[in-house]
Amino acid sequence: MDKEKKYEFNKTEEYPKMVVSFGSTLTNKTASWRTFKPVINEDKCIGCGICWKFCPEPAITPTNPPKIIYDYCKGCGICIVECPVNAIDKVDEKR
Amino acid sequence: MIEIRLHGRGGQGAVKAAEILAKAAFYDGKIVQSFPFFGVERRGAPVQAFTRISDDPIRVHSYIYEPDVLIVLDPTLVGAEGIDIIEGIKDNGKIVINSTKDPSDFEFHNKNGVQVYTVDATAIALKFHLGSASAPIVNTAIVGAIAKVTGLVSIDAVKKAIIDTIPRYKEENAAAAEDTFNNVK
Amino acid sequence: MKKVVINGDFAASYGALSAEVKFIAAYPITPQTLVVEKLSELVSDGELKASFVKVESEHSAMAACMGAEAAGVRSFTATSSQGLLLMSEVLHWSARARLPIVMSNVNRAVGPGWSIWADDTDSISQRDTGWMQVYVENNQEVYDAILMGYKISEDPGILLPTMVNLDAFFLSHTSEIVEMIDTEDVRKFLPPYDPKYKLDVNDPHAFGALTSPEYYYEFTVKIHKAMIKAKRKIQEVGKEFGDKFGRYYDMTEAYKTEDADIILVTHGTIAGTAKETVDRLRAEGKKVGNLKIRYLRPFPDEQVYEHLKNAKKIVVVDRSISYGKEGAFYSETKASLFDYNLFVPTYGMIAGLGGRDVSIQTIREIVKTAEDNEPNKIFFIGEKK
Amino acid sequence: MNQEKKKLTITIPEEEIMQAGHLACQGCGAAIAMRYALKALGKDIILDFPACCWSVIDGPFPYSATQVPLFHTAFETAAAVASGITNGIQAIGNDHTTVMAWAGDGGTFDIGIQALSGAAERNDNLIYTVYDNEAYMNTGIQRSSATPHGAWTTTTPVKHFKKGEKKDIDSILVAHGIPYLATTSIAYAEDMVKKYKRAKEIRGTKFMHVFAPCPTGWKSDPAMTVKLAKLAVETGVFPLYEVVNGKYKLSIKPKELKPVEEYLKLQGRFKHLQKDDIDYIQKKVIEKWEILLKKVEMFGE
Repeated sequence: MDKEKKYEFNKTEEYPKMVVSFGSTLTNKTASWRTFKPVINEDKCIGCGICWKFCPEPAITPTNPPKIIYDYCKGCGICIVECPVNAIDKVDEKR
Repeated sequence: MIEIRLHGRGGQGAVKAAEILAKAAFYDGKIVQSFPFFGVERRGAPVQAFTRISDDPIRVHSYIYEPDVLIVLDPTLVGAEGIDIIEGIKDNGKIVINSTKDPSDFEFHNKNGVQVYTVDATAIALKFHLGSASAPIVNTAIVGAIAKVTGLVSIDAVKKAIIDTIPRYKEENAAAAEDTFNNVK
Repeated sequence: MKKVVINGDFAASYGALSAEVKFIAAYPITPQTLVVEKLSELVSDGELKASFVKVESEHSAMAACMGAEAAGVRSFTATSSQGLLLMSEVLHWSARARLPIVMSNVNRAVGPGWSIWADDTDSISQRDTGWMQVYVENNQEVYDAILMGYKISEDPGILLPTMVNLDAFFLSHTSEIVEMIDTEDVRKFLPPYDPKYKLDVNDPHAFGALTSPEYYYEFTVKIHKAMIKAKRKIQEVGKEFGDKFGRYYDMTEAYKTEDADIILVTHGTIAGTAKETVDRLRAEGKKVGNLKIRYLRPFPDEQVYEHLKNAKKIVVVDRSISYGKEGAFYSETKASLFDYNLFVPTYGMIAGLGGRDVSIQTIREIVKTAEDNEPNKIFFIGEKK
Repeated sequence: MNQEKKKLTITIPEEEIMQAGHLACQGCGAAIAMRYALKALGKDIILDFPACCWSVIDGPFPYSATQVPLFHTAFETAAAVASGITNGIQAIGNDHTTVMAWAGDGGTFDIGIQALSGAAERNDNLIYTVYDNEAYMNTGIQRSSATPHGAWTTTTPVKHFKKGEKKDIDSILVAHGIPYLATTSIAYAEDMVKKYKRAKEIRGTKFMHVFAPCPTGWKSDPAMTVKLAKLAVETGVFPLYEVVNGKYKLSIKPKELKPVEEYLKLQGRFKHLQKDDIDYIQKKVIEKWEILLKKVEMFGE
């Protein structure tokens, strides 16, 4: 299943009978919510997995080093606060 | 269509008597309807129940105001304060009363053709240990009398209806009905 | 086929049994209690293989039915009066979720004062929930309406719940002959419930999510269209039921209306008493007929017009009143006639409120009132004046 | 170079069932809670949500973040709908799928308590989760009976902040005699996952009380969500324990409780409190903590 597929209903006949979901929220890129950007300093990263574990989106990959998926990161900053070795920097968004 | 009204007291089984009567008529091939007076019955309080028996579909859903047959399960209801047992009874109607008295003891006997019949259903209920000595359940006994007096239902159908309806002491209840069938005055 | 003498509440229970419902959630309320008692017995005896959840309120009864039905499980509940009113929120929810639940509602008055007796205020006040509402005349129809209800409700083109309304005591506690259909034959009429979308781990969907103004409108239109479509479905199912089992049903039932000057418009048990009265009045030379309306929703506008168009007087009987206006059946009937540009003298008769008996004598009084009075207003029949 | 590094340390199930793109606020504790719960419970699950933040978070029609079967329902019906689902699927032979009601504190402590009590009394086979953010957050931060003493909400303004204690929902549920109850916190992911896995294996009603900070309603920095949840445990404001068939067991026992002020001062909702107020809260926290220790002692394993 393509989880990023968009579904559109332009006429009453095209609608399902009841309010029923088809796609996933991956269609909804929440990057625009961010006012700053967490950036992982891969040299400092110890691969503890804590940033991945606490991400509410989730927008961090379970890789070593982890990668932030910026399409979805809302910039809450939990990963920055929770990183035990301060390996995640808070960088202003350049718009 | 024959319309029957039953008078009793809460706990005596007037509603069940109406139902047994309806079922018996149904077993005899009739169209039937039975229902209680819709209230909040309490033990001892006067209650009413109704049965309609017909050869054609019964379409009416209302109380019975002009009964062809009246049944009184408790003799103390006759003349009781605020109750007019014979209200609306049709001319030439029949009244079956659970009583040790003679029909002629009742003033409405033989008026406008109304016929009163009596049967000591209480004694028969006690004989078959139906209910307790202080509160005998007379409903099955009296249905036997109705079968005899009115000819609306056969005694075999009555016995079958009792066995299908009464949860316990089925045989004793059926025997009580047969007893009254044979002893109604 | 098996004929039994049972009360209306038992007829509802046996309807659920014959429909082989798999889930029941219910809460007791007079005069519906016999339904829950009988179903408890049927389930505990193993005669009905279903899960019966004895919930702590009517609100939860309907909520639990929604959960089961959303999981694709045929569900049943029964209620009355205050219980139906407590359910009101979830009646809307279940209909908008397109869950074809069937429920029997014993029409009982609402308090205060406390009244356990017949009155339509409970279901009439739930008219706009999206539930189909059928009003039945006798216990056979209680049983049949539940079987037909599932067939109509579960139709993939409809998917709306059905409320089977029966009068308190006049049906719920009245014993009549009911012919029950053999399970094998019911199965041929009513296939198992198999919805396209359900709570299924192999095909996961979220139901009832936040719906923005961009989308909500069309869902509402779809419910309306389904309700309109249900009119034909009700007729088709009523005919199929008749062909299979010998008892035909339609949205309305006309009785001696063709040549009638005065046509009574009735529903529920009053319809039966009215038919009986029609025969007696006709024997006295009065050209009276009766139109029984089975469905309040969807409302049979076309049939109402067809059957009433030649009447000189139309007399609608309601067992409830919309305070400050009139009875609902009266409003609906008039609106149907207006849609066809038919202007006939009409009379709104309020009768039987709170269980007051509607007898042959009452129907006679209704007809007499229409004969003796100017039209286009309501009359309180049986009121102590 | 990266290939030479070992794998990332993974302490909770790796598979993501909940998808990104959902509509939770930045730093939402309830989003983290759902992520862990689904990781623990897997995809053989049916959810129902009453009105709560999650009725928005999951996403508008026609999308869903959770990607498992889900029924949105009316505010007070979470437990009743779950009862219907679980008994319904059992009636058609499905006794493996987990059914979980997922509700906020308003939908649980207040409007939904009747249906919850009904389900618990019947011991219907379901998990009931309350994600507790201590107020009606979805409607805009109004007090609920889960709001703690001292807190500001829009219906308990600063001059008339919430007076009176938070309702002890857990004791109420324990009193129903359910087989399993656990308090959990989003700051203790492994503990939470372990408890959900345990709940999944038990038949009957399982009550999961998840502490889920709400930066929007608590007027706290979204980045501090996990920190606050941790402090709630460390100060004794929200102790973590399990009650298995009536037996209490502490999950985390701090050697010494941190001062409650450390927890309170990070939240705008408490910033109006004077020293007396904080002392009072501290006193109550200690009192309740000691009662809990006594329960563990008296009714422990």
